Amino acid sequence: MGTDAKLSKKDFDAGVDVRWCPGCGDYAILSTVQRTLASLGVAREKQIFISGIGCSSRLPYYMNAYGFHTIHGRAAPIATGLKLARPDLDVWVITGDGDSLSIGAGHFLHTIRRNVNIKILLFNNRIYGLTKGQTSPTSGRGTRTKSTPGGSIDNPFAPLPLAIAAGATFVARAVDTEAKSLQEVLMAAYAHQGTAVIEILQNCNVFNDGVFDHITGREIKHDKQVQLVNGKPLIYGSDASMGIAMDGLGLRVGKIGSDVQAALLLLHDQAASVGQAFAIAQLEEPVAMGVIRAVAQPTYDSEVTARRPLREEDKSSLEALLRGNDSWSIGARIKI
Amino acid sequence: MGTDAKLSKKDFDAGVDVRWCPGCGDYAILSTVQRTLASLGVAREKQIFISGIGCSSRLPYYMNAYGFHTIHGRAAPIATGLKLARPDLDVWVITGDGDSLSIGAGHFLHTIRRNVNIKILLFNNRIYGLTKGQTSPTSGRGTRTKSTPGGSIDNPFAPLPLAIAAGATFVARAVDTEAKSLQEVLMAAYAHQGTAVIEILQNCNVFNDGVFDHITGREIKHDKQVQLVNGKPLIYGSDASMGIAMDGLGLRVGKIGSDVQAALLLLHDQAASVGQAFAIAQLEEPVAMGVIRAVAQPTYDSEVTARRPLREEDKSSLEALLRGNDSWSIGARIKI
Amino acid sequence: MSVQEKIIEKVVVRFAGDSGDGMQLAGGRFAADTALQRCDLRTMPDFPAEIRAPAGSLAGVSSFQIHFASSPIDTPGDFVDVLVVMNPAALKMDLSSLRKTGILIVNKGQFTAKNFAKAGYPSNPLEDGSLDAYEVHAIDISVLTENSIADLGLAPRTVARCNNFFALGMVLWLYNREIDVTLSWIDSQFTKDTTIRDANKRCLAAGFALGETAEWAQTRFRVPASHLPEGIYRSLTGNQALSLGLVVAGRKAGLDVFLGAYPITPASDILHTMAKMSAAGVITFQAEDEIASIAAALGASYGGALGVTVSSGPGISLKAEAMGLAVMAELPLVILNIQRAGPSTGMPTKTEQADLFQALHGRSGEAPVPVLAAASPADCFDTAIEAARIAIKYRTPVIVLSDAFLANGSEPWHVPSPDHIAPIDPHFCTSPEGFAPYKRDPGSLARPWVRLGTPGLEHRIGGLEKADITGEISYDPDNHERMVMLRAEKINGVKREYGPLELYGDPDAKTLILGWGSTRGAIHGAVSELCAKGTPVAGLHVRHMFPLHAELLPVLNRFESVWVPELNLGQFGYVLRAHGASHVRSLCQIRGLHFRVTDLVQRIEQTLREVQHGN
Amino acid sequence: MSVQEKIIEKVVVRFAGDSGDGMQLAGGRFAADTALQRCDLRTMPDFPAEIRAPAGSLAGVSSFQIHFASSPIDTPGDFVDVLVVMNPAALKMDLSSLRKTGILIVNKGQFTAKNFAKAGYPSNPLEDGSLDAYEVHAIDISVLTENSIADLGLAPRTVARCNNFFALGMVLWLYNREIDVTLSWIDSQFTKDTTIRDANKRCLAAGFALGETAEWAQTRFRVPASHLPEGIYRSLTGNQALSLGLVVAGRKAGLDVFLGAYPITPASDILHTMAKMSAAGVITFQAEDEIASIAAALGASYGGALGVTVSSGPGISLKAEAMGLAVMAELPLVILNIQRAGPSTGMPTKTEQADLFQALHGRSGEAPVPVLAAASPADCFDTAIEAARIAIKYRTPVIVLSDAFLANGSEPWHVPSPDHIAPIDPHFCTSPEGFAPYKRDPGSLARPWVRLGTPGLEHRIGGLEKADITGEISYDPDNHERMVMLRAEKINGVKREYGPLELYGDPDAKTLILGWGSTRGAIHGAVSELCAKGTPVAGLHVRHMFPLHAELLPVLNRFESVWVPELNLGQFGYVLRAHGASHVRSLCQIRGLHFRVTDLVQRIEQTLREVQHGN
Ligand SMILES: Cc1ncc(C[n+]2csc(CCOP(=O)(O)OP(=O)(O)O)c2C)c(N)n1
Ligand SMILES: Cc1ncc(C[n+]2csc(CCOP(=O)(O)OP(=O)(O)O)c2C)c(N)n1
Ligand code: SF4
Ligand code: SF4
Ligand SMILES: [Mg+2]
Ligand SMILES: [Mg+2]
Repeated sequence: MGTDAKLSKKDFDAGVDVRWCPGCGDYAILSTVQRTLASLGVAREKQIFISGIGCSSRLPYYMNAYGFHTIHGRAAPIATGLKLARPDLDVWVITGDGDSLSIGAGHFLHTIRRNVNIKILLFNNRIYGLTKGQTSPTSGRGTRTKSTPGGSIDNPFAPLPLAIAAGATFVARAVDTEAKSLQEVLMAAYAHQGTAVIEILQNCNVFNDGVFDHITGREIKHDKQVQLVNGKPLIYGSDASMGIAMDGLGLRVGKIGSDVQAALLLLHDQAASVGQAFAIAQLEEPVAMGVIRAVAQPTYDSEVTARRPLREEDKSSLEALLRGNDSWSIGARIKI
Repeated sequence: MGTDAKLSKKDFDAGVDVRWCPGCGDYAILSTVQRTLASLGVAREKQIFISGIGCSSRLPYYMNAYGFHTIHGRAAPIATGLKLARPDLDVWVITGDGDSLSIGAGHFLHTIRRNVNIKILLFNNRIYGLTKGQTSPTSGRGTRTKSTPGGSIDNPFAPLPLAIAAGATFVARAVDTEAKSLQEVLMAAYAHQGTAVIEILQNCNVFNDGVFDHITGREIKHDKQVQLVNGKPLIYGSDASMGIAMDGLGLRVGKIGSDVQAALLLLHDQAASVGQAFAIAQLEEPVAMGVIRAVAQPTYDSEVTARRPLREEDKSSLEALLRGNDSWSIGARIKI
Repeated sequence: MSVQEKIIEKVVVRFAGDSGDGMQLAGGRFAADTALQRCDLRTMPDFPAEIRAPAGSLAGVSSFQIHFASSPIDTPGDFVDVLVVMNPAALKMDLSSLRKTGILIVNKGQFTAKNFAKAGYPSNPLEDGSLDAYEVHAIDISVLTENSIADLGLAPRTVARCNNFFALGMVLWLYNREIDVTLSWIDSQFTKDTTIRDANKRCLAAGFALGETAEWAQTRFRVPASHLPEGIYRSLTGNQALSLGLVVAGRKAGLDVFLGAYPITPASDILHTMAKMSAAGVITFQAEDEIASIAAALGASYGGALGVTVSSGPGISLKAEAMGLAVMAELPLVILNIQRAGPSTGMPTKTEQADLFQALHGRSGEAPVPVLAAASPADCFDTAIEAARIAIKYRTPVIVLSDAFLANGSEPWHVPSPDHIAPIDPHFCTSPEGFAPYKRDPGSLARPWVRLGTPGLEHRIGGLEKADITGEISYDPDNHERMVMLRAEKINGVKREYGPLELYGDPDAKTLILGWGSTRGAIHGAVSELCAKGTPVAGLHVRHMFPLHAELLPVLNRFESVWVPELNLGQFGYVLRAHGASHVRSLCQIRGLHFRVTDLVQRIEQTLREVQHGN
Repeated sequence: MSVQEKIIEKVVVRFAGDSGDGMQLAGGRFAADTALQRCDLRTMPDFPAEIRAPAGSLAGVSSFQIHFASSPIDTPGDFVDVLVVMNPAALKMDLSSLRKTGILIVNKGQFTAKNFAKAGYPSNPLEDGSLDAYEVHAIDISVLTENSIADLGLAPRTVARCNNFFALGMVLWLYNREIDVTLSWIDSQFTKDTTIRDANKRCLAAGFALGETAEWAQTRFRVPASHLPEGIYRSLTGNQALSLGLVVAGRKAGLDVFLGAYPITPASDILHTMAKMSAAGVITFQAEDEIASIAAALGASYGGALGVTVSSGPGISLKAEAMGLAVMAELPLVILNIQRAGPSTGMPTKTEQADLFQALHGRSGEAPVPVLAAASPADCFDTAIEAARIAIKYRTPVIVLSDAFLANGSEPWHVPSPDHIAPIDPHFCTSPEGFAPYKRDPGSLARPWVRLGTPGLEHRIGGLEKADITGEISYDPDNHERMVMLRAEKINGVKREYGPLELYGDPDAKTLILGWGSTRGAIHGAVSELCAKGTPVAGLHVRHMFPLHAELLPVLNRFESVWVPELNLGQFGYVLRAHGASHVRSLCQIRGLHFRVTDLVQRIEQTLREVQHGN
């Protein structure tokens, strides 16, 4: 299968039974991922999906591509090794909030700081789905689950600000069922050279149903989300009457004209300072959607590759390697 | 030993041979820690030092207090368990940049987000000392070590911005040999309720000698550091001519009067927004020293404690527990 | 009235349906009612693998089996006498467990073309003669349920959720029970939505009434009460029993119990259960991973609490390094491994005993750790207490092996009086006089345990080799050898705590069937059956996997053959041979399922024949 | 001239001093010169524990031992003939290794009151008669060094750093060498600072000249060349040899070699060595921890490279879960464990063989993995290649056991011609025809390995149990049992790759001394000595710890007694008994040190006596 053939979503469908709960947000994500790959027209055999463990991490089984469903929390380093050994492949990491932010938090952040050219799709449902509903590191305080019958006392991680603090070169956010914007974000991530972190707000209708309703609900979403467009001011609201401006080292959100001045609205800049990206990623109302940050930096894999002989004939001679610098010969001195 | 007796540094000296390399910055830190405890007048038997593995992690052996030199990267969760079980004790974590930011990165950040009331002293020498000099997660790009003969291609972590992004309620920075300011920071950390993260710039004179000279050098330190004082403007320089002001969502550094206006200098506020703390923690020239952030938030251990019967007699009856809600008796029905 | 009543001694019933069909609930309530009949019983739930598969699919089938009897029983039963299936997928998955001529109750309402397709049936199995060997009762439970509550105005989805109570009513009728107990249970549970409460009650009654009116079965059965000793009973799963045991141990030792855990199937329920016990003084900590969870538990133990951690195979692997530290630090710690089928992620909901090797040997260096294995759900309680007792007395991590079969299975448990459980003395060192961190008790070889905060006993410990007595860091070769030996000897001494070994079956037989862990019931059943059939074999059950009971090898050597049925490739057999019992041989099964007594009987008979014919 | 010359067959020299004294360098150069004399040799560096202790302290002593001879030798030597000590602490630590009447060269300049205190000497050992048993040469090396280079204007610290070259000069003189080789080596090394270069050269010459002028010793020795086969040689440590072996294996297979590592003593040097090999196509990745390092290696293997990871005991524990995944995914992976003394952090710089259990059994579930153990520094090369060959052919993780003794010790290595090393066929599956991810090769039972990026072969794998052939997720009991068996059978089949077993010593003896791993040299030495003394014993060395050689048990059963000297509490003995060789018994030592041949000889003789007297 070359990259030329016209591809459809179905070309990326592995054709096996999908085993998520009916109504799970993962279905919508799967379908958008398949559609995105088709529209990118990429070669199927070059797409590699690496996942950890969790409901989300089942996704690779459903992709007609290469896939490896690995162990809990370790998808990022497995993907790193793969990408370093095989820079010619496109490597996607599929992970959940537990997988990448609990057991896998260290790997997640180290991968980001190295800027390995892999795409991390973080399905954030703020719960451990697969183990039937315990708090995850993104669950809000007070969340009652089987493991926290009295309500959780943990403060949640905010995945994207954390990624930015770790040096992320690309971070974005999208909603499971908003296929169009999710696809846009995926395309931007694919185009980016370096680690791309995409937080996808995903509804687990069995163990955490409606946890994002206050953000994604059909009626309110325009008032609770701001869609980021590079170079455009941060305006939102069903009537576009709300805006976001700088306020000290943070952001002020309010009615344009009264709370914030139209002229002072912040223009979105994906390559702005870390501070700006951090502030936007942190917004809780409205929540920023789309590409928050995208900056060009050398990738880890490209630097590894640059130091390697890539053709067989450029590799140093085995003979010289075996002899080293300190060999001698019985018979005559060769070199000392 | 009660808290009343007048204590001296020597009271906290375990009196065993100290085994760091001659000239190592760890000596100065040890001495300041001992002096600080003495001046705090705390009960020796309530001071518990938990460390991971690394040169820095040897410190507990030298403290006349309780100490546990554990395994690489896991001091923070060990300290967490200890503090939850024994909220009456003062728990100190001694760790290195490798210990807490490489293998222990996940634990470090999770401890911070929970705001467990422990004090983390992070000895940052930007190298693995104990294993004889490999890059650590804080080593700069290009650092040549045994493991990176061609120069490191990893982007370093900035420990304090990362801690802030994880929700840290207290972060501070100090220099190994600056006993006075280190002591001030340690006292503030001790007073703080919650996880305190103190980054101590520490010179490893054997494997990374002088890595902080450009910040801590005697001649230049006033020009390369800004000492934070709560409520006071950010002014620095040997002649106090330099200042720091807000600039968009970041900071501008420059000559007061010409580059930055005196009136607009940022006033340091330990309880300012996360954005402000993040920006200050990120400063590279000058580097911010002292307490960057200190905000009051419920601690994890206090919330755990609040849910527990603390007196033996308040605990639910064992008999009732064993019977549960669904027992029956052979003889007569008791309860179904 | 043509319905007959028949007294029977034991019976196995299984409810099977889609995950959404509430089979666990129906089975659980039937078990509760059975317990009140004072029957002995064992249950075995079987959940679908990990996630909720689409309704009607094979992967989504959930079942609950209960074996009950008027005499003592060992297992949840090999073959099912009465199988209730709520859809074709359940029939497909569970039919093989139904004994020939067994009763099959089918919810005909779900036997639709769509569901046949999902279950992979080419045609309707109710009509193609494939079920002729069974007593089939095909009843449209779906429609009957609908009819019973049509007037309540519930959504069709909610109506369907009542099917299970209808089926439960039918089975209660079949076993000659009353429905009052279940009705009041429904009252107590569904307090929020009274419509749903009423719907469930009506369906239960309707299912029961169906027997009275339609007389769908020719015979009703009655299983008389068994002769359980007087006392208070409750039904307990292995995971509940471990939790309770640990809490009791903590209280008996005057120690807080600290559980560090990270969720994993089939161990998570221990976290869930203990999280509800904070009123009893338990602290639970859901850590960021398995390493942090054992680390936190060890930190708690260091502080003077009883640290406990729990996981399943892959998570236990991650704890190995910290266990090594606990060995070196000589601190109490209880590690629960609720085994599942491996390797790697394996089959997370299925049972296996293949982590014995890991428990015994899965650490670096010479790091001996006592290992106990629980034999039944209720035995988990005693095992947990014994593990804590050893951990505290010997200042050592102790591993407890349970498995998915015990974790979720239940049996009636004679609730002990807390007063009858011996106290545990943590024996904290409190006086600086003569104190040294590694000065051992001459009897147990345990080192002193200091409650942090005790003035005058400040000291430092760590993972580096320590000098004998002083506990200082030491690289001295002689000291290292001495310390390695001392640690080994200390753990070896744990065996002095064990009670006597108890042979059963025919102790004079030439062949010994040796079991360990969760297979006790099945092996006991097989040995009894063989003896009853005139094939003399002896039985022996091992709880103490390490160190071995001092009498074990002498006992084994008294037999010509020793066979170890185990759910792995022969791990305990290997261990016993290594310890010198070279005639031990394993009878292995590794199917993610528990032994069936019948299979074991056959295997043993066959092996006996082989041995007699010398091959 | 009164200096005598004496020809001797073998000698053991040790340089000992403070960490700052450059003993490793002096020893290393002496070894290099010795190699050029074509002697057979073994070296054994001994570093201080972990951190640089204060100058002059016992903890700061660093030493380098070299055994060289005109005949083949096995070990770095039991007892030292010539001991050079640069300060009192070195004397205190190392004197016990010097044989009575041995030569002791002492840097008198450091024998000061302050240094006696640091070393814990109440009085000057040079003056209290305690050294009377030795031939003591107390020379003020410090002052002589100073005098030699006084005119260069170097700082006192820098001057002191030249002491080692002075001492080296003395020893070169003592063994009748020239200094030209070392002088040109100095030229090649100290190119940046010519003053230091010159200082070192002058001190070397001055130390050498001291013999000529002061005639401090009565006798000079000459060890003639040994009869090593013709060819090119180099001196190689075990860590270097493992690195080279893996690179060669990769090239022979046409695969990139990817090393995922996290620093840990004594394994870090493998990362350091391979990091310098990027020109040879090696990728090294210093990961954030051990788990990430094995994960990355597995990811590389998944992509079609040869994934390698390395650590020591505690770090290997952390890799267990990922190894289980590799077992399930059936991908090649080489795992190097450079063992150190445990448990836990233990004694990181000391040697031990106590991770065998962990290698064999330290994973959850039934997860068999081939385990090889290297026998000598040079043998590490062959072992690495064999491990890679097995990993690639059988699509399996393979564990290689080395240890601190091999890691840092060196011996002359006859450099092979790359052409004489057999190629390895990775046998990638390239054609969609008949492809199924778990369709096995009927011979090796290996599954297909697909180089990612191959069109038409897209497929998914993972850690859940897989259906035979298709590799789809399966919870089927029969399938699970089949897959567990297939994996076991595949690994068991690896034994068909092994060469024949080779008995040495007296093959007709009643007693077999069986060794494994790094103790080969000492055991070989002991067996030879016993045979020479008229005590017939046979010797056998095992590289393949799992699966065992098909002939091993039959061979063991030919002997009345089989004794396994091992640096642990008897792990391989346990394993052999478990496999049916019930007469195997271990001779254990667990002191962080290697066996001495003399100790072994005594132990074996004593055990023979015990057996003869039946106790
Ligand atoms: C080592 C290990 N620990 C624990 C588990 C159990 N486990 C499986 S998935 C999971 C968490 C899943 O949460 P998340 O990553 O948020 O995924 P989701 O199911 O919500 O998509 C856990 C704890 C495991 N499989 N392996
Ligand atoms: C599990 C494990 N992995 C690796 C090591 C080896 N190790 C010991 S300390 C260390 C890093 C030390 O670096 P850092 O924390 O920065 O401490 P420093 O020595 O610089 O103070 C490493 C990798 C170990 N002891 N345990
Ligand atoms: S448990 Fe939640 S996340 Fe998992 S499949 Fe079901 S709905 Fe989706
Ligand atoms: S190696 Fe570096 S950090 Fe360690 S003791 Fe020596 S100087 Fe200090
Ligand atoms: Mg989740
Ligand atoms: Mg460091």
